[in-house]
Amino acid sequence: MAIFVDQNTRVIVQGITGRDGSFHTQGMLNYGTPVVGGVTPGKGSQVFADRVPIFDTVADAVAATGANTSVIFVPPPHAAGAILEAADAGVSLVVCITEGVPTLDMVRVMPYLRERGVRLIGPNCPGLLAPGLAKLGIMPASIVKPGTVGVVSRSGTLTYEVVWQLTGAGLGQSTCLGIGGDPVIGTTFLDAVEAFAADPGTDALVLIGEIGGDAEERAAAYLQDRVDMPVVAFIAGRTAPPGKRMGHAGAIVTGGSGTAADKTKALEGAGIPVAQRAGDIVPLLRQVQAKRNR
Amino acid sequence: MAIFVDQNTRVIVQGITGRDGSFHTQGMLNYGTPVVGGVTPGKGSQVFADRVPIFDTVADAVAATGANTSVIFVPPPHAAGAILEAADAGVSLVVCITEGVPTLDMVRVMPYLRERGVRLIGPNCPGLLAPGLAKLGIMPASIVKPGTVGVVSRSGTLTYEVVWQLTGAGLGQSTCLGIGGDPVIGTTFLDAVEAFAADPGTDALVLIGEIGGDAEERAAAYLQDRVDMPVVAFIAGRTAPPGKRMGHAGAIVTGGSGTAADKTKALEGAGIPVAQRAGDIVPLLRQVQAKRNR
Amino acid sequence: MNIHEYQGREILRRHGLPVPPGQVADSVDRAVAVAKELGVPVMVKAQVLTGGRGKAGGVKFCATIEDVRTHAKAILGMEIKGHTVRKVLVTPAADIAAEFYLGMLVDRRSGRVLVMASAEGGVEIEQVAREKPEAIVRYEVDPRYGLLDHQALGLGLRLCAGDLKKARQLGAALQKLYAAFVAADASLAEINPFIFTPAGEGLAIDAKVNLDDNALFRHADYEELRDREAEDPAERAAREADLSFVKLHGDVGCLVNGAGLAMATMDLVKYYGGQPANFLDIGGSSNPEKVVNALRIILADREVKAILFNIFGGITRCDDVARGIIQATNQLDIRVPIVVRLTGTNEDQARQLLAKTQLVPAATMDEAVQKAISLAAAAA
Amino acid sequence: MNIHEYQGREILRRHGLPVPPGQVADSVDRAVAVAKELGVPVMVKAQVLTGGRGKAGGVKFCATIEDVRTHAKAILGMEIKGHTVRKVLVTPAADIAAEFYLGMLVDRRSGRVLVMASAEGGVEIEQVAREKPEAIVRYEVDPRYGLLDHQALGLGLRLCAGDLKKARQLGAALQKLYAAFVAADASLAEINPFIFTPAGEGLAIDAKVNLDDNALFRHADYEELRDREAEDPAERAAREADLSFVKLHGDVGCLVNGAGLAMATMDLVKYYGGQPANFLDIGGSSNPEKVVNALRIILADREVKAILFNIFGGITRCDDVARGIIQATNQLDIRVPIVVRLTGTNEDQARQLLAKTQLVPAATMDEAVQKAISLAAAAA
Repeated sequence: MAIFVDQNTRVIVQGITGRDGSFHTQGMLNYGTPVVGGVTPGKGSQVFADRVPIFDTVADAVAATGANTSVIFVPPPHAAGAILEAADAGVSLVVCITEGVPTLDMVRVMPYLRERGVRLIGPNCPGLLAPGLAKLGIMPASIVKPGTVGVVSRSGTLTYEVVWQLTGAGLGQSTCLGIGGDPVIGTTFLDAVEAFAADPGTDALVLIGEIGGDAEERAAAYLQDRVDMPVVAFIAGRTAPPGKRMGHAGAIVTGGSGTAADKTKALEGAGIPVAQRAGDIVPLLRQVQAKRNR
Repeated sequence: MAIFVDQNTRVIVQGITGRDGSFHTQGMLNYGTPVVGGVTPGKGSQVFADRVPIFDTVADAVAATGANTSVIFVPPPHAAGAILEAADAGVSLVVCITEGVPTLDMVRVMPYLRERGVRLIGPNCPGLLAPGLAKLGIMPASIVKPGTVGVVSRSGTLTYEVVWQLTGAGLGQSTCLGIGGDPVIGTTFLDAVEAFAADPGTDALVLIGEIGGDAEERAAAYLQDRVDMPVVAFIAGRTAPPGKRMGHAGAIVTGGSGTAADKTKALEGAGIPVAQRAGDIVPLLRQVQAKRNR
Repeated sequence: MNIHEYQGREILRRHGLPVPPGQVADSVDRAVAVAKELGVPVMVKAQVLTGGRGKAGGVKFCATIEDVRTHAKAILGMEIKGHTVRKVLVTPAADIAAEFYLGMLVDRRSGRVLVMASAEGGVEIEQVAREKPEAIVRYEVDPRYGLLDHQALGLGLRLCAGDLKKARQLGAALQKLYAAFVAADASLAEINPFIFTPAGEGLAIDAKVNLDDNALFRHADYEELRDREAEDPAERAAREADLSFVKLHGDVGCLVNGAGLAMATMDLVKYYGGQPANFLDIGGSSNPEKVVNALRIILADREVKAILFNIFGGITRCDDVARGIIQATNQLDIRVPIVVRLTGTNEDQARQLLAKTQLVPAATMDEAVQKAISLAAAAA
Repeated sequence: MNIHEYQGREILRRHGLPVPPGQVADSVDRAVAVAKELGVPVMVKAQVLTGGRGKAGGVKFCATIEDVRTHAKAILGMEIKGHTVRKVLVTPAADIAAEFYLGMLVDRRSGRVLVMASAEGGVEIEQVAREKPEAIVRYEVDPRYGLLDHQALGLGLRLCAGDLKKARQLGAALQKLYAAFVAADASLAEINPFIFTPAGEGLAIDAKVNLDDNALFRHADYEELRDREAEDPAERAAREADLSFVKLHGDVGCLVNGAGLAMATMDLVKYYGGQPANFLDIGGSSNPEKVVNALRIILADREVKAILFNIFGGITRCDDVARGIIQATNQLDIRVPIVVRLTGTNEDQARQLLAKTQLVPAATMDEAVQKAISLAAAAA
């Protein structure tokens, strides 16, 4: 099984006719994801890839297709508006891939989602891939393999690196989730950890954090108190200088907080081993698993 | 018993040191209302009438006194802010007496109250008087008498007129409620009717409506479907010309809707007799009561 | 507060709506000058604070400057539903390819601003509502978020059957209209019609904006929008004296505390076969000054043959109120009988005070109204 | 994007905050002229995009024009934490009766704007947070309603122990700061200190405003606030080429796709005993033009002794990426060895392509990093 998606997932793509939107919709379809519609205002009544109907509005798409999930590839100036539109139309899961959404747009979006009970993943994230079930976003399908390890990460290609190593070592994944690197995001590390903890299909966790904020620390506290499964972590940015934004808008060490050292300490304090190198994650996970099986 | 107030009601007055605030706070105290505090910024630590402590903020007042109800006598430019402050401080009932609050201020206030589950009565209303229990607002205590008739009204002195006639005829009241004459108000006719219907201490209802809106029509529909007690009504403004605001911001007949004739028709259609004159209310109520007792 | 079309246009223009140029003129010469500046064809439109201008001949298409002279002359000074036309708006005549109605008001039921829009533009929305209600799209705006982009575009798409270019313009117009509505503290704002030219340009051709009287305190600049000349002199005097007043056409002047009671009093006058001369709420405390102002306004109406005070004292002491009324009547030249009904604390003392005057006391509303009607009839 | 104090002051002033007068000067003569216009005493304040100006001697009180000359001369050209002072702000010295810290930032945890304020003004808020955390009042603003009057006043009352007059000024300042924060799309806004003069006048003495890079597209006017001179030339070139770049001080240049992987790569360089020369994320698609720009920026750093490409291809085909890298390296004069690690679709073909070049292939991150470090060491 997986988190956030299941057999009933029905997906629409907002911005389906854009460069990224069309490319990755094809990728999602290739993976067998149930993409039932797309949205581009003014292109209603066109059809994508000979099988996916396009609508002018999300409301129209939801009404016609019964979609409950939206994946957003809309440029930054309109990304927040696209999220609001999806939430307003009644989908329950929104995955926003768009990078570069203004932070205050997200501040405005959050209560709107909360009022409607809508889960958002992202923005500025690779999305979610539940091997064998569905791909929502841009993660390469070639690197995953069905299994029982949950992966949650704030980054993109670093996630791929780790997932690729897991798959290479024969450790399949229940769900690979990239929550995004921005300061204000819909689904936090903690939310993801809670969902994995409740997922019967997940029996181990890999956390890929990075500098900035305290999401990893909060997840660590929760894991220590409430979760009983093997967990290993990795934190990117140990060598980042303070006050500089390291690519991700959220990856910035401010006023001495949010450092990799803080996060490592919190995680290790919660009994979660932290890999020094990405390459150590797999052996570390095997170690923890072996210890528990003794 | 009564609606909206009970033995646990603890009242603060916002604007307690103003001309109207101080006058009517004295009236509430005289009636035995549990006024436990007042609020006027900058006058914190003063005492009103030798026994009511004054605070700078509602939050302070609530923290110190455990108040759960606020009555507001604050000038129009700050009335909406006072309502927000009361709601933010955690009271569950706010009575706003202030007349002349901009309508769009109330539009902004309403969701804030709804999010917090706070009931507002008013603005632009005389408040509530539960004979023998509590007086929240400006209704004259001399005209009421404990009993079992519920009175709900959109106006002020017209309510007094009717209550005075009821009392003169020996018909005591469970609660007399003035919901206010503005277009956007916290507690509607329908809300009041629902509360009276659920109140074991109320066994008859007098509705005093006026032109404008469709509050009376909606209450009528509810009463017909769900309420089984004697009800009589009166509608003011049968002779009002269309398009003119008759004092109350809400009393205006627009585009042929909101007329007294419409309302009378709806009420009579729901089996509720409508008095032609205020003076007919008491005999009409007696008639309805007598019919049911046969 | 109702304002003229040309003033409403200015508010909309300030909020970015595509309002065509144009100027207001209070003389034929000025209208001609404006038309020359704009170039014909133009529309000449009566500026009056009432509807139905078109039917009354107050809106005319002018192909030539001669037309402008002819129509401006006919319209200026025209009476429309009791309002004299003192100004006309001269504005370019636009080629119309499609007309829409865009409107907003505060919806009492939801407590929100309600957007109403229709592709049946150019006719009164009430008529559309009666004859083709399905042609009106409605949307209640959440005040916490305003009219969001997708909501505005969605409304636009519904209005013009998916034509994206027009839909975007309509959506943007609705968002600007909402911004104007909120910023201006409007109670009603309508653009009827919002048109598209054959070239696809959207234009707000007409503007009707009513402002919330309760919010005028934070729009000091709006006082100058008030057209004092277009107001009834009595209503203006009442407003300036802070009294709620509406002029009617009967012979019984009414002076009541409280709007609901004032309406009920008018209704009762009618019930007993009389004709109320006005609605007047003197408000909470009946201090002598207010009473003087109120009496002066009512007495200025030569139709009034009797005056009726209906005061439910409530918390105010009736003897104080009686003293105020007596003091006020002493200051004025009272040419008609006055019936006074006072109820509340100390009403007996009040009656004793009145007994020493020309004022006619009454114990109940019904008695007071009946006495006032017969006194008015006797005086007629 | 960080902006100078004098620029932040302008943003705050536009939103109604009580910012004292003052002008920026890039020469001693100009500073003296401004001081003469304002009248002494004045403060002369270094304008640099870093903190700790005061400790570094970059902020001076000048009682006389002579003082202005002396201090401006000393401050202009001064180095503060690697930033050269090119401008000073000259502003009247205010009498201070009380100092406050007023600040706002986006709080990740709540997803809201967090107000932080303290009566311990004039010192760094981080220091207050460490030494006297109870002296900081915090408030998370609900974006749907903004900072409401009672919330602002309540914060003001807490900051100044119930002094209503000061509380109102502090509350109003917080509301205006919030409005400025939202309108400017700030990520941080601080007034430290906000002071009261002995006469009770509130003044925003200092201003620190950081802007959200992601929101610059809707603030075209902010581009002119950017101080190109104060930027590191390499960082500026990277920004203009749309690359995420941070200059460090090692000898291994890093060229990575994805921010997380780029950080992990830097960390790995350090782990194996090397020193990364930079953080650089070339983003999703590694088209030749971006690679050329990235290589040019890295090669401009004479400390760089080896370059490391770490590309996780994902959906992009690795042979395409390899071709891009080869094409890019052909366009430039490459003076250092380049290690390339490519993983993903068609990575074997990619390795075959690289084999025909001078580029050093590697199969894993670890291998690539180790190779780059030893090549850099060999070149040193």
